[in-house]
Amino acid sequence: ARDTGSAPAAGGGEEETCARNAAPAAAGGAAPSAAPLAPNADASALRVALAYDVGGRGDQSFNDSAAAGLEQAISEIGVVRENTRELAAANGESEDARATRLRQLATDGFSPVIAVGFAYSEALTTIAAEFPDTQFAIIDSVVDLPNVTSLTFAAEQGSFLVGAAAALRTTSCQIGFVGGVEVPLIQAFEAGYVAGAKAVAPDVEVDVDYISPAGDFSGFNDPARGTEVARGQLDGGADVVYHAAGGSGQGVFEAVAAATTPDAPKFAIGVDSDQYNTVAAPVNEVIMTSMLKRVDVAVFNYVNAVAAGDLAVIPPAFDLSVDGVGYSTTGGGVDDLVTDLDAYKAAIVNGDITVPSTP
Amino acid sequence: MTEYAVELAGITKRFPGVVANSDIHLAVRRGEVHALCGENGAGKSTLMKILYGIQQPDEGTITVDGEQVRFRSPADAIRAGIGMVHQHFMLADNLTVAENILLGAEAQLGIGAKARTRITELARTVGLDVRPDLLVERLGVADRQRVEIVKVLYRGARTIILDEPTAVLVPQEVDDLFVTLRGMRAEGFTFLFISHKLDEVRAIADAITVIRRGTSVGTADPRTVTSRKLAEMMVGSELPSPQTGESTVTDREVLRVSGLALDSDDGGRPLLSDVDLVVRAGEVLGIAGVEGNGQTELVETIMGMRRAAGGTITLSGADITRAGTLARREAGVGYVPEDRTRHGLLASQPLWANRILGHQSRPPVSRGGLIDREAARRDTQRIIEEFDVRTPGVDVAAAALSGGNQQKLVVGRELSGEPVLLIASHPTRGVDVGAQAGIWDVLRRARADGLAVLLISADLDELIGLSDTIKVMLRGRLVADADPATVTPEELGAAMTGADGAAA
Amino acid sequence: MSTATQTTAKSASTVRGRFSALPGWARSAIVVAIGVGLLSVTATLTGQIQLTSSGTTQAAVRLLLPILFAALGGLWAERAGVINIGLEGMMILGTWGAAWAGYQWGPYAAVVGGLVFGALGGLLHAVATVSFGVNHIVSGVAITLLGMGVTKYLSTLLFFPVSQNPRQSPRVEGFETFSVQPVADGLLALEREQRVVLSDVSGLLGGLLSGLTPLVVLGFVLVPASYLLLWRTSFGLRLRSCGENPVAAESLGVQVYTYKYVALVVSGALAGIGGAALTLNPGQLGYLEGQTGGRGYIGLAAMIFGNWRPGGLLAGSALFGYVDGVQLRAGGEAVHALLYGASILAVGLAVLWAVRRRWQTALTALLAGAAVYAVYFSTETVPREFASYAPQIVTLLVLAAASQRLRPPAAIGLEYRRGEGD
Amino acid sequence: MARVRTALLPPVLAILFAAGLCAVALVISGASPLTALGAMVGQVGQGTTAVDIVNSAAVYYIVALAAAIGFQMKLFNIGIEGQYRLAACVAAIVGGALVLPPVVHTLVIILTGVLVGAVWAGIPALLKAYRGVSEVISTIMLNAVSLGLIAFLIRPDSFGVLQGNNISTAPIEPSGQFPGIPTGAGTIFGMVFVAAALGLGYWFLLNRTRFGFELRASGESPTAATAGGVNAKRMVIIALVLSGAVAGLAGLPEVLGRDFAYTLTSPQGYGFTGLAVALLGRNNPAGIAFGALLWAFLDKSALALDNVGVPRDIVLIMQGSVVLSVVVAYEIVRRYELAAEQRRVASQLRGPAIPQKEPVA
Ligand SMILES: Nc1ncnc2c1ncn2[C@@H]1O[C@H](COP(=O)(O)OP(=O)(O)OP(=O)(O)O)[C@@H](O)[C@H]1O
Ligand SMILES: Nc1ncnc2c1ncn2[C@@H]1O[C@H](COP(=O)(O)OP(=O)(O)OP(=O)(O)O)[C@@H](O)[C@H]1O
Ligand SMILES: [Mg+2]
Ligand SMILES: [Mg+2]
Repeated sequence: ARDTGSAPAAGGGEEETCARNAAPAAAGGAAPSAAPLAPNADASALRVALAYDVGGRGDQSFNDSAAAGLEQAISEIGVVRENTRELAAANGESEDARATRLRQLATDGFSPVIAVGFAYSEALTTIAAEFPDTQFAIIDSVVDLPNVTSLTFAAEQGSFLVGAAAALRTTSCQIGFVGGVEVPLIQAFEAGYVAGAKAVAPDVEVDVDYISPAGDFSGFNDPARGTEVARGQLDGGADVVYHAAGGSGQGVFEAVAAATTPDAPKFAIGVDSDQYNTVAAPVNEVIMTSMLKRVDVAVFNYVNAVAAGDLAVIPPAFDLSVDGVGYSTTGGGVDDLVTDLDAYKAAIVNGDITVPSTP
Repeated sequence: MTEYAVELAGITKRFPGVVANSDIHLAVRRGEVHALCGENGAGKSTLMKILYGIQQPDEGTITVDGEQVRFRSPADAIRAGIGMVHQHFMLADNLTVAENILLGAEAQLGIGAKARTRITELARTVGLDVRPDLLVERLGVADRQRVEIVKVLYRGARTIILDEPTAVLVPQEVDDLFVTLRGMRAEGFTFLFISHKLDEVRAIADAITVIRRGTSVGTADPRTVTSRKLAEMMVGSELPSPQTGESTVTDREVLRVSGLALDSDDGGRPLLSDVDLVVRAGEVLGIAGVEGNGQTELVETIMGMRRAAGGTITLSGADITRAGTLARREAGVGYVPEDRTRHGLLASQPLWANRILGHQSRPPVSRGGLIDREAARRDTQRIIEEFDVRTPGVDVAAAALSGGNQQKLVVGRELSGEPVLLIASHPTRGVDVGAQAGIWDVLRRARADGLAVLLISADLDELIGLSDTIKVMLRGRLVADADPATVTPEELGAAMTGADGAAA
Repeated sequence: MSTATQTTAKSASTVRGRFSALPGWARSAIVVAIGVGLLSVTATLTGQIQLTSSGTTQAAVRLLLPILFAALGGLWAERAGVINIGLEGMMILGTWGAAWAGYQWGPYAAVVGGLVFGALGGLLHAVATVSFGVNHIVSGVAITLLGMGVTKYLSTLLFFPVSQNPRQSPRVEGFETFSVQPVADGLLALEREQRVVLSDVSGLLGGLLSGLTPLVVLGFVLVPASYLLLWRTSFGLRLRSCGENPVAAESLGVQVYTYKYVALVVSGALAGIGGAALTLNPGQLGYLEGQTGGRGYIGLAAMIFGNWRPGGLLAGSALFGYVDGVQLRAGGEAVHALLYGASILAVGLAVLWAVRRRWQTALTALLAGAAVYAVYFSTETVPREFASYAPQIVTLLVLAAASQRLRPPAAIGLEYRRGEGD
Repeated sequence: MARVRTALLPPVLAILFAAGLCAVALVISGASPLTALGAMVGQVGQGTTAVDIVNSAAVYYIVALAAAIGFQMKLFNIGIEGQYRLAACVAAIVGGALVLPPVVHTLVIILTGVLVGAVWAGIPALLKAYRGVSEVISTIMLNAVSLGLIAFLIRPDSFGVLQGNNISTAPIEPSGQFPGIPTGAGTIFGMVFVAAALGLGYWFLLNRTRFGFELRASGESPTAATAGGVNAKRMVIIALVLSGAVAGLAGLPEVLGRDFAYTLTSPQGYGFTGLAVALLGRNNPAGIAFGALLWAFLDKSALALDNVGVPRDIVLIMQGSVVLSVVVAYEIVRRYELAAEQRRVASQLRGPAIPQKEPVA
């Protein structure tokens, strides 16, 4: 016989209703829609290079998002494809490999050179000093040098919104968070998510689990274990699961898809890019929204700013106010929540709510 | 049907550097026990391996029951009705008796109940009385031998090669074996029988072929030939014998073992219990015993390779019971192990490195924790000259030497550094006649110089010939003393099996 | 010179008596029953229901499956006398082969693809170790390196155009799951009733009978099948004889080289199916670079843990999968509860040994139990950093306590050359 | 002369064979092997690559020596990975916490690394000697456990310091750093010379000391070594602990010469490289040096392959096939030499067939 569905929630009792706070009354009712940082410039003379983190283009995560920014620059501001280069890091590689990669790009005359990922910070500190005439940017880290632009994200703010969405959606008053590796970067996602959920429903229970501890990066790359963590949360009664687990996220989606039934639907929340679009059907049906970390926006704006010769437009952090983070609506999973979410967004943007970035 | 069960003609087999068989002729009549005699390394086993299909001859033909055959593998030989009991047991310890027997012959009766019944039947004919599902590692030597014979019988062999089946048996067990063989001969089985014990050969064989240096030098009639004549055919000259000459025993105690006990690893019967013995300077103390009765363990306990459960060992008055092997060696114990490849040599290392083994903490080869390669080379050269080790130099790997020369090197090394006690375990096992005489000579000289020797040997003639005193070991105890001047090998054998009532 | 027979084993089992007089299946049943009872009691007393939930059992099954296949692969190789540390590499090859075949022709093809690719790795190991006498570990390390390189290379070549990702295959279709009805539903219903112990037992068993896939069934069938094949047929006898005493085997007409080749190809194939199990894992459904994450080595460890026997390696993989499942699903608190179970077990063993008058062992067990309980009592939870590696720690501890009774095949790792025996 | 030939011929053949294999793979994938080779060789002259190769080779040399010490006794210390990482982490913590005069500070850090490596390797050593646990399994398990331990130690509420999105240990003051040699293109780690000295020490220990003799004897034949007075248990423990102690140094060139802290992104995977390089160098110090350089060259110049559109993974295939073909080549040569030696011995002792009881295995 076929399985009719998932194992029953061991949590037992029928849905206790979750007391929910009203959404903050936003000044204008709707969130301010961010204007472009600067008008499009002509970037056809630029030679742009990207040094990806492990995974590189095609990782359906933030490397891909960075690539999308480059694509946008190619199509909108005239960057010539032949004048771009993309290199990717290998697993567990040493500092000097990262430095060599950046040096290669700088030596070959690329400027700007964009280092995708905080792992490049040490290497970039060295190389940027070696090539003072080259423009560099680094994502997810701060390097204090005149020719380096730091592109950081307020991931906690975006996570706050999807946390709020989860708390609004849950019927069991229990939601989950699956982190890939317990590093500060991912902990910011956790912190924002929990804060968002609690802001909506103070009683909501948030299961927080990580696949592997700091230093063991296998947690970003082990869907088989990711799926078990998510199943554990679902079996324990959670009905919305947010992942920040890189490649292991696939396992989370599969777990949610396997657990969902017409009368007891379960939901997943994607991360970094709009995963409703990148995850294969039919599994993507369970993705109610994705926390967007607009690396593409950052990359595009940065390239544009370099072309315009005005780096001052780059904000200290890409946050909600510039749409550097946000949430996706593809698939219509949060259509009914948009009003509330936008109210929270507005409250964050105008400073009524401050989102913590550590758990 | 021809009269010959097996005929080998013009067999030649070359190994790198060695011609093991050259133009050998051998004809075995059906229903006879045909003995094959020859000194170590004469090429007997090689010839038998060729007959059994393990090795292929370079030249020559094999004829079985009048038909010329070519054996590509043992499977072919088995199909032609030939079976072989090897010089070294070919048993897997961790498989059961039944599995060992059935291996390779599963096609006959399967591996189920039918096969078991057949095994039990065959076991009875050779006097094997153990459960078929017992692990072979639990069997004694004689039973292992029987398992080997059952293995051959199970395959329906009519011609059976027995390569030195008696080497590890005591006289009584040899007699039992011969009873079995005679019975089977009467049923029409043919045997090829190899042994170095010429009396045995004369007792059981119907015909003898002698091999020397790889060629067949002739046949002999066991009813008329004497052992001495046979030996001369084998060696081409007169046979040396182990004789001690006058006693050199002093009253200075070198080794005293009292109340020595050793537990077995698996909590079974103790391996040694209550062993007392004394060896004096200038004395050779011989230990007789069937293999597996604790001689190996005794030696290894005295060497410190096993930890005694009780009792004391004193060397020249100093208690060494708790000392490690190296400390004992430093205190003047030399050790010629029974298995030189396993315990005596580093096969792939050069001779000079082998000279260092066991002496790594002592001059001349080592000083202050550092190895002195030059000194080691020089001293190895000395051993080579003194002990007539035949080698092209000190830099060749030990594995490249022949067994006898390896053994001489080991003996030479163990007599270096002025030992006070030499423990010699089967010092001439697997050594050809010439080397044997050389080693006996060395032992005799060392004894005359006041060395105390503890000698273990399965060769009772050697034991009787060399020892000043003999003790008999049975089931981990010293059960009897014998005077080498008067005792016969048969009496010794009886004591070794407990047949004389000594093992009460 | 027969090197094989010289390795005498000393560790004959000393614990005998009525228990060991029982047939193997009965002994396993008793051990399993004790384990289930122990976990049920622990779950009840500590309130950690995840220890015995059906979900945990299913997680354990999914997690143990790749390890189990790898361990079976290790069994086949090592019973034929060849150390196979290349299992990891063969498994990697298997993940790739499974994904490649799977995305084109479906899950059954995926299994075959994994099998074939793994078998190729096994074949290479055979050529190196059997024909060229290369040190088994060297060859294993090289095969693992090659496995990583070849799959990366092939992925770039063949997956990238489809998935736009050189490190990942397109999604493959997985197996449908099924359950043994109506038993499974009955047990799950009982589990839901939350009755003391009873629900725990039914949770553990119910989990085993539901959420099955053909691959799970294959894995569990291969355990007894390997036993029957290796211990109850003449083929198995011959194969094992190559691991115990190849010289003797050869002298009885066994084609030792052939059997070693067969064993290694099967070994690689099994490891490859293990790779397929990862590819077809419901959470994964595809190839992902580095997805094996050392599971091949874990499989090897499970096999040694299981004393080179099918039942034992199942126990080893199950232990690993179960503890991993527990810690992934329920985190440090559940691992903490396992400490409680461990102290009960230690006390139980102490009593057992005291009855047998093995006073020293009993005392050691008692002290260990007390120490574990002290840790349990004085802490609230196991830090996540250690809980994550609970499976490894548990395996290590169990080995440290029990490994002296292990008995490897006598001729394992030894170089064997045709016609050079004596 | 013949000795040099038999030592050098196999690796050369093997490298050629492996290169050929990779060339075929490249051609299949539509890339030109010559372009790839040109890019890799050309890369050496670029930027700091030459210095990076030397620096990495030093690290590989150290891990490979650690592996080789085990191999001498047929012990497989798979745990080098965990040993060097844990050692580097703890040494960095200690180094960051202490304020000491220059040379002393560095020495304390190095000794800490050695000690931690030794202690961590001591666990499988004791388990092997007293409980008979295969070191292969126990070290595999301990590698995982060491990850957890490092994660625990480096937690911001233990000894870690948040550095943006990275976590690292407290930075080591200049007094604790190991000064390097600046060149026009990068700085050569000072610890490169420590690695070389280790190689000399390894050679001396193995070939000239009693301990080395006992180690090799135990590896060649445990039974003969025991009969020769070598304490097998002790040798197992010493060999593994020594291997761990050397492994404990492997992370330090980078910590003391470049990063001055241990971070989440500190490199991993040297343990496996160490095994492969030791196998490649056949446990001989000169051979290992050669293997380490080759490995480092392949690793570092592989970065250039991206620029010419050749899959970088070809280097992994090259590394795997080199290891395998080197040992196969040595095996073939060894067999040939052994037979030749037997022939030579026999012909020098002409006369009747030399009685040679034991066939040479
Ligand atoms: N630290 C070192 N770094 C590089 N090469 C070394 C080092 N120490 C020794 N060597 C070289 O290693 C090789 C081996 O030395 P040597 O010839 O003394 O070894 P051996 O005793 O014959 O041992 P083996 O048989 O193991 O080679 C020699 O070529 C020597 O010059
Ligand atoms: N596989 C082999 N490779 C090289 N030489 C061998 C091989 N087998 C045997 N020999 C050599 O061939 C010669 C004959 O050996 P064989 O074993 O036949 O002697 P044997 O007469 O049986 O001696 P023993 O009485 O000691 O058993 C010896 O010199 C031996 O070293
Ligand atoms: Mg949880
Ligand atoms: Mg012989």
